[in-house]
Amino acid sequence: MIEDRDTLLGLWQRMTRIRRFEERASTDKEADLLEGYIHNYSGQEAIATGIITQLRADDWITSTYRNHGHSIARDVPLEAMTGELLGRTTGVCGGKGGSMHAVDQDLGMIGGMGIVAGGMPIAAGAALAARRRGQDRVAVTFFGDGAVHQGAFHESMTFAALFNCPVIFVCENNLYAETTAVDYHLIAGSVIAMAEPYGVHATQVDGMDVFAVRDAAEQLIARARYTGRPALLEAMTYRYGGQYEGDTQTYKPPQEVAQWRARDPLLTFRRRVTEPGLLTHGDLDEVAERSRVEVADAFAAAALAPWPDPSVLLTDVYTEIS
Amino acid sequence: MIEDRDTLLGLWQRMTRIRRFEERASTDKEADLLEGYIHNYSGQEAIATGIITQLRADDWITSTYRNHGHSIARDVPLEAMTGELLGRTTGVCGGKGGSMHAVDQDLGMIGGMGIVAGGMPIAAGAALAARRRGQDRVAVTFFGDGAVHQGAFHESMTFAALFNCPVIFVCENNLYAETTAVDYHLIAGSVIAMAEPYGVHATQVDGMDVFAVRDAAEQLIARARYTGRPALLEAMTYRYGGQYEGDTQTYKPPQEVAQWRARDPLLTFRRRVTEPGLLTHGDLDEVAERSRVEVADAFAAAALAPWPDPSVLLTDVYTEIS
Amino acid sequence: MTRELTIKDALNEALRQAMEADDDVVLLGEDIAGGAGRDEAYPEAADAWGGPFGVTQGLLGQFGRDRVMDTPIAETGFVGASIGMAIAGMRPVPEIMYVDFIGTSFDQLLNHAAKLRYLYGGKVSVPMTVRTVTGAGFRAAGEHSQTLYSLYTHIPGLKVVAPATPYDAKGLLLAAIQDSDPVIFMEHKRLYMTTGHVPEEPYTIPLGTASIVRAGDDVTIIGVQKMVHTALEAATELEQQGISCEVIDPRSYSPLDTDTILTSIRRTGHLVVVDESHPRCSLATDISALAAEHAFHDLRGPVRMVTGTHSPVPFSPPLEDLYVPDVPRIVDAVRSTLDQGRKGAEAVAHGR
Amino acid sequence: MTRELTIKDALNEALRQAMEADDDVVLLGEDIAGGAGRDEAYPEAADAWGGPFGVTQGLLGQFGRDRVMDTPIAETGFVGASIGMAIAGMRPVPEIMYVDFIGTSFDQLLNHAAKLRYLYGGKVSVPMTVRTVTGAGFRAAGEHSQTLYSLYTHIPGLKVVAPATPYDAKGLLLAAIQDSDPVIFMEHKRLYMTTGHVPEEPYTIPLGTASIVRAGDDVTIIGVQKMVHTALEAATELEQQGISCEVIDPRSYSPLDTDTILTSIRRTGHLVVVDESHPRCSLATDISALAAEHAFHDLRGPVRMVTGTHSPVPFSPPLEDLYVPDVPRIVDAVRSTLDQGRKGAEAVAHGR
Ligand SMILES: Cc1ncc(C[n+]2csc(CCOP(=O)(O)OP(=O)(O)O)c2C)c(N)n1
Ligand SMILES: Cc1ncc(C[n+]2csc(CCOP(=O)(O)OP(=O)(O)O)c2C)c(N)n1
Ligand SMILES: [Mg+2]
Ligand SMILES: [Mg+2]
Repeated sequence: MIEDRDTLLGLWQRMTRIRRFEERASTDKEADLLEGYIHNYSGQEAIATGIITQLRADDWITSTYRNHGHSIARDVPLEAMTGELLGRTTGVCGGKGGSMHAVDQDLGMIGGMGIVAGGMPIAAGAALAARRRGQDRVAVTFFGDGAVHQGAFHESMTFAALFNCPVIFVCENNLYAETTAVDYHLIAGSVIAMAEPYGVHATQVDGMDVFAVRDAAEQLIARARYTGRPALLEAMTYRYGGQYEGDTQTYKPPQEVAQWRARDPLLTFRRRVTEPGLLTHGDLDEVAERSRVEVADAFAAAALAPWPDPSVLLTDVYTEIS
Repeated sequence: MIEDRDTLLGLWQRMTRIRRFEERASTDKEADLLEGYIHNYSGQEAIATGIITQLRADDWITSTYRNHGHSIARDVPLEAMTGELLGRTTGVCGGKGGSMHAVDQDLGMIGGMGIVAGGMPIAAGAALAARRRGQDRVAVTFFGDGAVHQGAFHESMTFAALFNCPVIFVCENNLYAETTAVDYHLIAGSVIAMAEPYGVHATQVDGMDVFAVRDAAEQLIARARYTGRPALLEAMTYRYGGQYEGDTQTYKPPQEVAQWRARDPLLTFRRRVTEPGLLTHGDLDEVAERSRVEVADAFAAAALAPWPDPSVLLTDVYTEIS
Repeated sequence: MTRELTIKDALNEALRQAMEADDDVVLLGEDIAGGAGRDEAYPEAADAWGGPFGVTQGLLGQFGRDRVMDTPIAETGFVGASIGMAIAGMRPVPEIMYVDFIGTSFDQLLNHAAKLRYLYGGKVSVPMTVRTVTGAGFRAAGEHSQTLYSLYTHIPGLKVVAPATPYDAKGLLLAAIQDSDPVIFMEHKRLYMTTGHVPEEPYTIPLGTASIVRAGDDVTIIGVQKMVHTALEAATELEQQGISCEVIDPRSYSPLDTDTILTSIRRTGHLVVVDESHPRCSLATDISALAAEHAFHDLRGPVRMVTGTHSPVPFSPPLEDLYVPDVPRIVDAVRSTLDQGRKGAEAVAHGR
Repeated sequence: MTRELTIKDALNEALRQAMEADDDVVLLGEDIAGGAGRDEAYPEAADAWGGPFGVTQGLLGQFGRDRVMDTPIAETGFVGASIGMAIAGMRPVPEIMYVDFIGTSFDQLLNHAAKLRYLYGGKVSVPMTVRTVTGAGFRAAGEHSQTLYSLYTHIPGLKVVAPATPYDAKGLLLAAIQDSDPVIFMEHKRLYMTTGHVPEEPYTIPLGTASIVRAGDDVTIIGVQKMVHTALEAATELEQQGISCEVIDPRSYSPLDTDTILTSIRRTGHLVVVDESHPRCSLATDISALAAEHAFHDLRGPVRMVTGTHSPVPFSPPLEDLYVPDVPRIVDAVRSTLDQGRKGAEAVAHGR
């Protein structure tokens, strides 16, 4: 984990932005300031940050309804995120997608799929296309532990393995698929065990430790980029919030939350960089505070941003009106 | 393989009926006496026969478009089969299904699914229902090597494993999915390898040897019946014909056909029962000849059977017209 | 004294009564109870959710996990398994959490549930009821707001039902579960909290019977599910303008009660169909075409369709509000068919 | 001198020319070349099939397995991958072997191909062409004979095209592949051997333009794909009875050339739609409803729909022949709208 100061601050900045963003989205949702579903990414920051900061600008990503963390790690401007959550023209999708689809296709983010496992084959295809066109771009597809049961997981792994697609399947195993515990639904015991029949190289990693994630991602991405082969990464993590804001979460043992919070990715990062003196608490607090302000500013800006013009209801259905 | 004489003759009768039936269907198709698709089961007789003769009358089966062997092994009357191939009222489906759907629901055969892997989850559900209703019925779902790539395979294995469905997944690995060779498409190397993540007990068997199939089936069926757990059987076999009648089969190395024909299930059976003197060639020839006559009679009868009345076009869409 | 329930509670009561009456009725779906895997360690987990809208809440406590089955996210698996369960003598009620997700189990319904009886010569029935959630107006964006009624209605062998009131919700759900054929039962997410009278005892409403929710003389308005309510509002406004609207809720889209619909159109001479789904090959076109073929000589003005747009459902609130048909659009449509009816008549009178 | 090709060969030529012109055009599907896994050991294996109807035959030899990709039987996998390839700059042409199998990849088309552009604010296009095979009359029974045009046409974001002649087949397929949006390209299995003039050089036919395949004055008949030919036969027969039919092939169902259709209806005053799909929420109802809304005052008789029945397609030849609309049914429909038109006019004249 020997990283230079800028890199470390960059990681911290993204993680704190995500956390602050999600906290603010959560309180705004509770205060009825946001409409629609909000899927909180808190607790999983190390995964988006660790992986996405290892990608090149021209690599592909598919995300899910739980995409805020991925977008922020990809440096989608916070105002484009808040604009989207509020359905304004300033939103990253011009307000058409909302929170569940708040990703930036201009940054290679193909979608925040509202359909579980929907992005997997698409990512495999994007990865394959790059290769066929002589580019060494890779694709990363993010999904949850619950998504491995979809036929699409199986078909995508098969496709990627057979056609040598440089795609990295990243499972954020946060112990729940909605309210359903992973120990109930994951018969295989782990997601990496499910990669075996496809001959897909698979690794498990501590998803609460951005350095561990980053190292694993570096290896898998390089491997995919140079061999053109798919890989799977299972990052063990925890969803601090509910399935979405408003979920009462009565199915979570309270001690479980506390246990995982003790391994909080932000806390862990702080410890890992301050103990050896790579950064000071002051350095970190300053960035964290900046993130808080940026988030607050972005929410404030969105609230003042214009609503989309009625005419756009019918634009973007097709590229060409033929 | 110590079997009594009647059992042995019963196996032989079914295998010869299937072979004669398929040969006749093939020539009739070539002579343009049959309309629609005909999927030949020749070469795979030992599988249908070995497994289905181990089932109870109240057990469930799902089959595919390649169902003639399964139906004949289940003792669907030959006239009901030929009637169906010719679309007559005497057909097992009254002519509505044709060759691809020629199975008898009254014998627990839920369907001859025209959709690859379509029967798998249905069989799992039927098996589960029996259990939930306090019955010890099991279900068998037949499918090909190509079907394991469908999402439905994965979702059915997961469902069956999680909910303890006494269903036996029977893969007839005949080396081809249409024209696509198994060594190209089956990344896992074998179908049994694909069962592992689901914790489903899996066995491979020589699908050209009815005794081996029967033994394996006996064990797996008993296991499913008494434990309520799913299992998978991969029976290695060979499709003598094309994907369907009319397929020119240029993709098959000729020596491959010869190699497999040397292990023909009927030849193998003959050797295995005559060498130790369990049955004589005379015994076998007599039954084989009877099968030939039965098949010829059944085709002749079907050709004279009445066409369905136009009114039935609109019956059976719904159970109740509400 | 009338007993008022929400649609959500009416559906819950229907499920409970169906399960009490028949041990073979079982529910399957993602998080339809909730908390699976936590029952032992943490009892409050059980029944945590009852599905995202709470429709199935409390049923686990009464019927246990064998009859309220929380499934993995594998719709082909559990919808397909439901077909097998139905054939094997049960009456499964699988839930597709949002109708938007139908693509992940579509083959099982299109080719198996719908066709098993017909293809195999009528020897089997598939008594299953697929519950699913429809509708826009929830700020749930393009993949959680569709209605897609017409995709199922096109398919012979399926029945399609969509209640708009608590009374209908209970009666139709009980009828669907008792029905011997596969029924797609569509619940509009924006109607769950709609209240109305619901008798406590079980009752059924025959599938295929429309409901005349408001009698009138000048125009027939067909409301599709939530649009029944919007149509009723429009009818109230139009009454003030001296226009008398008959509002019909088909309730069941397949089979469709063509008699009730045609009788009304023949009497009023004008038809407006309000359907929040996309316009092409929709229920709106289906009912319009019915009139154009079978009530042609009685129509005195163009048939008007008020529908969602030919676009995905947008998230942005003002855009979504434009997507969903509203009272002004219905009022305009009614006025325009009446106006053009007159114009048409004048044109005829003037020999054009 | 005219050059005659079958539709099958016209399509093959279109694919070849599209692939020659643009390296980014690639084909994916089950056995679309054939013999995968046997190329080395047994060279004749390559190109064994070219799909079950031979449409893609010979392309492997010219373009290799990287561009003619035989896939596992995993439609969600390769249709979904095609979406990704399209976004990443290619023009994939996946094949769903029979349209009956759409259920196994429906989610990828409904929620991703169709919606990615809209939901994400118009920043991306999905230039892919999904080829698939439709149609009854092949004795292929209920799971290999469907048409299902309307399921795709209902979905905003998809384009839907279905040629009925070799000329259209080539021109529309080239246009579809060049189009920036996802196109569902439907090929009728009973039309593959239909011959007609096809120019050798590449050409395109704009999507969304209907073709008036026969001009006439008394009635407009809209034929849906194979039904264009049946409609033409009926028109010939009706001519002998002194009835002049205009026959229109929409060719593209989404977008639909409403202008050409409405202009014809306004002129003839009578509409018959012939669609071999099931009747409910179909293209037949779509086009009927269009007329009932936008050509109402010009209609002089009821709109008649001649469709397949509300049943799966049966195998038994005489039953299947009853399922598929035929000339007598079209002739009856035309005569009945013309007769009833007169009756209606008389009724008006008699003040009824
Ligand atoms: C095909 C499909 N089925 C069901 C849903 C409803 N749904 C949305 S999120 C979710 C749980 C997903 O769990 P997991 O994959 O673990 O991801 P997480 O939310 O934990 O990140 C479900 C069932 C859906 N969106 N798509
Ligand atoms: C979902 C689906 N995709 C494609 C097909 C077309 N198809 C029919 S049989 C077949 C090959 C199946 O091969 P396999 O599973 O090995 O069975 P076999 O025919 O060898 O018995 C294919 C691709 C289909 N029927 N269903
Ligand atoms: Mg999860
Ligand atoms: Mg095979």
